[in-house]
Amino acid sequence: EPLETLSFGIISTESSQNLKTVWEPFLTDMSAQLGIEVEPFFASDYAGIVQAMRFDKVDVAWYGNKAAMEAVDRAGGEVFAQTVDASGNPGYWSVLIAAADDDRLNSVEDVLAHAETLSFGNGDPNSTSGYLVPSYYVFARNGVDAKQVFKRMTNASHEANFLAVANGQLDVATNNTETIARIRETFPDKYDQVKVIWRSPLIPADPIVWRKNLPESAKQRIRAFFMTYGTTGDPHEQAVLTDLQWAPFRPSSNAQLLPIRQLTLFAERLRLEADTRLSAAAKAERRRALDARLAALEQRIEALEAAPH
Amino acid sequence: MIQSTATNTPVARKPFNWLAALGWAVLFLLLGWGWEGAEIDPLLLIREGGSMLEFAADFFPPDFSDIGYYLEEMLVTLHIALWGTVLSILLSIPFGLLSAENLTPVWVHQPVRRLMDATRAINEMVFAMLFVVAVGLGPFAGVLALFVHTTGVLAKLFSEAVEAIDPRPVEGVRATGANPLEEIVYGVIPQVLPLWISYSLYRFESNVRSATVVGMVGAGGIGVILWESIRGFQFQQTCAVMLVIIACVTLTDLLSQQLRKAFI
Amino acid sequence: MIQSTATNTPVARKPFNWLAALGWAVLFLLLGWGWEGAEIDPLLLIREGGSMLEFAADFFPPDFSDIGYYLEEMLVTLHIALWGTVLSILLSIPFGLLSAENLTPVWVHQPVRRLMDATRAINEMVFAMLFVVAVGLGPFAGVLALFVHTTGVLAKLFSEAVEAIDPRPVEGVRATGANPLEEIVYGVIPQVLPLWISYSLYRFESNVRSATVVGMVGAGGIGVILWESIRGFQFQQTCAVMLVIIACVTLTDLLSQQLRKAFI
Amino acid sequence: MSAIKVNALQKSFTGAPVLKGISVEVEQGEMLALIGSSGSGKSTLMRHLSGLTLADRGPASLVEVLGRKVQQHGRAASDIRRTRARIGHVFQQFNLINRLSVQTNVLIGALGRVPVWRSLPGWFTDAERRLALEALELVGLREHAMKRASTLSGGQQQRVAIARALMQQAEVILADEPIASLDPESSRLVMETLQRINRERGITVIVTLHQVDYARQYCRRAIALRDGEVFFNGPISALDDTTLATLYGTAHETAERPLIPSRPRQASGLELNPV
Amino acid sequence: MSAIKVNALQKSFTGAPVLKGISVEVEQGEMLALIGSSGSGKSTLMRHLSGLTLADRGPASLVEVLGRKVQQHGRAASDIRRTRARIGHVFQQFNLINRLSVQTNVLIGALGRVPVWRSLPGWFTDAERRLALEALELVGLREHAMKRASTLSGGQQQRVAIARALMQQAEVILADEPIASLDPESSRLVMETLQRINRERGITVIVTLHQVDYARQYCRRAIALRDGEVFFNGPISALDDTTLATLYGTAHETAERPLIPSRPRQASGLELNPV
Ligand SMILES: Nc1ncnc2c1ncn2[C@@H]1O[C@H](COP(=O)(O)OP(=O)(O)OP(=O)(O)O)[C@@H](O)[C@H]1O
Ligand SMILES: Nc1ncnc2c1ncn2[C@@H]1O[C@H](COP(=O)(O)OP(=O)(O)OP(=O)(O)O)[C@@H](O)[C@H]1O
Ligand SMILES: [Mg+2]
Ligand SMILES: [Mg+2]
Repeated sequence: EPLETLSFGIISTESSQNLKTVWEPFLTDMSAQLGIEVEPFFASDYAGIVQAMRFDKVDVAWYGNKAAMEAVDRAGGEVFAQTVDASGNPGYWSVLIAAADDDRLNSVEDVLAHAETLSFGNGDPNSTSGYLVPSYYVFARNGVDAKQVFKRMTNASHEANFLAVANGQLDVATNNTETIARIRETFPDKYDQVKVIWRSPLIPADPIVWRKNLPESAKQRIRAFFMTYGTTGDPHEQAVLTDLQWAPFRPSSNAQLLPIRQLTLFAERLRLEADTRLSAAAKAERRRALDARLAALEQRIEALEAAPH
Repeated sequence: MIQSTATNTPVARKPFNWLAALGWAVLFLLLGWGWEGAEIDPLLLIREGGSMLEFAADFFPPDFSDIGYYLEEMLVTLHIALWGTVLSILLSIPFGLLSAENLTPVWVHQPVRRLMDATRAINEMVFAMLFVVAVGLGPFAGVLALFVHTTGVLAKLFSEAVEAIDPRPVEGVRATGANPLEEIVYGVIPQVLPLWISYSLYRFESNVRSATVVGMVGAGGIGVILWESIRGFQFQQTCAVMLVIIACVTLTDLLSQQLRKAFI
Repeated sequence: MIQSTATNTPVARKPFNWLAALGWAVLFLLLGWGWEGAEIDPLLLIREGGSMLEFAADFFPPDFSDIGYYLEEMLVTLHIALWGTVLSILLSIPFGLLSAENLTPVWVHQPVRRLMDATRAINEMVFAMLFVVAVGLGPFAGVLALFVHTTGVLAKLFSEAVEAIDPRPVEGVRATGANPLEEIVYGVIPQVLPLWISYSLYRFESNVRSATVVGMVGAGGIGVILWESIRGFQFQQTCAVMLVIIACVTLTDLLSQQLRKAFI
Repeated sequence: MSAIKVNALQKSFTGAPVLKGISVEVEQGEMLALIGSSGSGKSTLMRHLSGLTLADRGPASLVEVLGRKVQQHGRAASDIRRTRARIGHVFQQFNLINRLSVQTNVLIGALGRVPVWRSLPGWFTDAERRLALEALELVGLREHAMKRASTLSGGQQQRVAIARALMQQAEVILADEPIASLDPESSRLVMETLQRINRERGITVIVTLHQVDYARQYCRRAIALRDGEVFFNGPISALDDTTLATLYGTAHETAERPLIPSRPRQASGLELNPV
Repeated sequence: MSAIKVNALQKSFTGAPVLKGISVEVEQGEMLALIGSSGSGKSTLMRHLSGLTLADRGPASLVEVLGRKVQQHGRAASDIRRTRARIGHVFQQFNLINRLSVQTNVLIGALGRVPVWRSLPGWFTDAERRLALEALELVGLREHAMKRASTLSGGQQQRVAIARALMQQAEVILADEPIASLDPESSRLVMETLQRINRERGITVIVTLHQVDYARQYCRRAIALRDGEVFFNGPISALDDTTLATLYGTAHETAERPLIPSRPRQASGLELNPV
């Protein structure tokens, strides 16, 4: 049956805020072009939106990568588009920061060398850029356990971590380029007290997800809207996107999530190794299962990369 | 006008209360242990007070440019908080009375208290999701989630006010052959009403502030704006939003004082 | 035994209270308005009850495999909540007494009440950040943030209990020439102690549950685990954590009942 | 038929016996004085009669009022409420609801016969309100009807408590020191009201009194408690001065310490010294 | 020197005048009876003497006790606490702290002279505790010292209130119906105790009484209030039956409705009917 209203879920992701005022013109245009009412829900967390999607209470949602993965796995979601940064970046980066005047620390190697004297601010365990990415690239790849090598490790939000480094309460902390850009605008003086000492590989920009069981006709119209919005040269549409700090959208698919899946599996494998309660046999068993899934992922990624875009 | 000349009158003192002493000892042990566990170091506060001030200065002057939007969202919050609180008051009255030890037998008040404990202990986010699944995202799910949690809190507070009443007026009513409901309406409620009013308005006020649940389910409201503005380091806006909330809390507090005065 | 034979005795009734009627009218108008604003639709709950059950089923059976870890984190939480609550009780006693209308003149209790309003209204996250700047990330910042917010709440509840006391015992103490402090210790405190105990333990309990502040500043604890397990969709673990919290809340509630009984 | 029958009533509070096996009977239509020194157990006995306090468990323990069980073996009867509606209880400490108006406090006396759907929202009929005002008039408080109970003087509160019992139109009235806080004229009027409803309506009245003169004037029989036991039970005329001296004087020697120590004052260490 | 001086004292509650310009003086060492019908303003006058209630603003309004101002023009004196410590007030409703023990309630009488650092944590000396027990012994409650005040009988609570005033070692005692709930023997002992401290120590005592016999027996002078005004002020011997009849009887006609309506009962609509 045709949709009467379209529920659009918008959450605060790591890389942006969900300011209602900024979103409103975009939603108005969407409603006008789709010809159905668009009902937006601004939520501070993804857990509720994912559950709502599972029970068909949300039709389309804008997620962060981690949340999109959950939506795809648990709530019958599917990635169909991706935001593009206004500057053209296809995503953002996870970083390590240290105090600007700390001459000891200029690279990951410096950090690991002085680790036992440093206090490290890790991110929220659910954060892609604050936790997942650095866990893999900085620690797992170098064969160290962040919990053990540092004098002290805490988990906190990006904001708290940034402030703590700027004020000298932490020596090193994780963060991401989006948060830092926001701080640069609002607190240039705080920004100057911090330097970036490491940058991760690219983290894909936020995906847009719909529920797979939407009527095909609706899907087509929604896709058409997203793919054309801001590309027709209409100055109003461009202005709206600029306010959202975006360039026109790009098509995407669940494949966008593969690197994130890979990182998640690595993290799981790390946890498994650290688990002292499991017997050696059970551990080996699970390790094999994880490795198999990792290998399968690897293959898919390679296949995708080999294929022409 | 009486004065002792002999010292042989034995002096009565309360016998040493071992249970109380044990309780205090445990409390102090826990506090000592927690001093380590919570890494308490009051000196830090003094030494680093300067940076606190510096940070606090970022909040001024407040940025009222979006005040219309804030007030609009305040209204949404009021709608949600009002319904959440009113529904929970309606339910807390029977549950509160049922869990008062001096009104009901142990096989009634114990299970009811445990039920209320559970509604308080279960995370509001879980309730929020539960209701989202049924009624979809939006303010109604927020109302329901606030309602369940607030019922747990109010029923507890209501019942403990009932347990502290003077039993004599209730006996006065009972002696006329009144039934238990009449005992409550005429003997109990007049005594607890001022406190019940103050609890209800306190919970209304904290429901206005509660951003977590309401934000979770996409119901919007002032609490969510506050949350977002802090995340975005828009501290001058944060300050403006907080001032709006402070005004609302103050109004509620003044209302509470006036209402209670009519009953004390 | 007295019975009226004449009907000419005029019947006294309370004069119609316009102010109260107005108050009720405003409340009902707001509720009606909020019905729209909050998009309330009780039928949805019944119609869609099935999905609620389906979702709730995900929580069972609880997964206790990490119970040791939960208990460990519970201990951290206890340390933080205990210190946060104890500090705030120490401050709430003077502030609560100072903001009681029946103990202090208007130029004392009004400013103090407003100060307490502000500490309640300002988001805990702001306090958490403020303290992070001074004392760094970690449990101590959590303790301080909980402490400030809890003080605002407890001072309000404490003072409203004081305002509801029976004034006669206090006059009894005053008439002996006691100074105001002695009036409070001998006339006021014995009357409000049961309620104060119940408020303090209620706030302790809600500080145990509060994940936001504590999670913000990286202090960990059971509330944060709960939050994380919900966000990780590990609902069977969520259920186990909630059972641990329910046990803790129940213990606190039982303790509260016992302590108050000793004073009622 | 006896209006009140008490058998083998025992009560202790935290181990200390207060009533030590009381058995008494009161005939319908009697006006009985209950006397005894302070702390002898009068109020406690009264509270057992309306079942507000339950006796210790005892095989023979029984309280019956108007032929209905109030409590037996220390357990309340199941229809105790209907019996209570027929017993008017004037409490020694008045037990008014301070925050309600005087009139509402009196109307509470009617709760036993007002249907719940009217009593809970406070919908009393004009007839009931008129009755309440007339009860208040009878105790001289008609004009205070709309005041809060807590603002009344001690004697006024006591009279509100009496008006509440009158409002109840009970068949048995238990009045616990109803004239303690009243001036002589008010006392006389209250006692005369009790006497009139006793004589004209045949209502059974038990009244606790400290002023033996009033007992002599208004009652024919007296029961005296001493130290939790029935010390005297008979016509008031048999209460001579020696009996009274033993009742009040000796009671203090056994139940409580003497108000004036029997030892010489100097030796006891008690002395009235300049301040 | 006069121990108590009251001038032009006026007090109204929510518009209704309760005290209408009272001026009285009491000599040091007097034992004065304050009488009057229920609701005539006795307790209110007593409360003004210890400054617990403030009079209406009035240019001449003044209360002085022991030569110190308690209140003037309806404003409390700044050193009122020191004066209060020298005035013992026995309240009509006892005003005990129910949840504290009897002994602590009595010890509260000493607060006026115990330094704060000892009183706040409850560190009373053995001498003070002994004094409290002796005050309790004097009122016959020594053995109840460790009970909670709320578990005592009415008369026992009243005696605790008296013990608290004794503990205070005050120079003026205001006793508001101190024997209302007491049996004759206890009453006699309390009145004798008051008389003895009055005679032997020269303590000024004002006692509110409803039983005029006791006033005649223990006091030399009486002040009678009627309807908020001083109706009689003179030697107790001048209080003849006619005066008393006017005091109590007529007061009801003016201040309150008659307890028995002056109209014939039938016509008034009040009738005692079968229940
Ligand atoms: N706080 C108050 N508010 C309003 N009216 C009051 C208040 N206190 C006393 N009154 C009124 O003042 C009058 C005098 O009261 P008061 O207590 O002085 O009487 P009293 O002479 O002590 O009577 P009793 O012998 O019954 O104790 C009464 O009519 C009472 O209702
Ligand atoms: N709830 C209670 N807990 C403990 N002791 C109690 C309780 N109620 C009464 N008592 C004790 O029982 C005894 C009798 O009390 P009761 O009130 O019956 O005396 P009474 O004869 O009415 O005295 P009064 O003339 O002073 O009113 C007293 O010693 C009192 O302390
Ligand atoms: Mg008694
Ligand atoms: Mg009086």
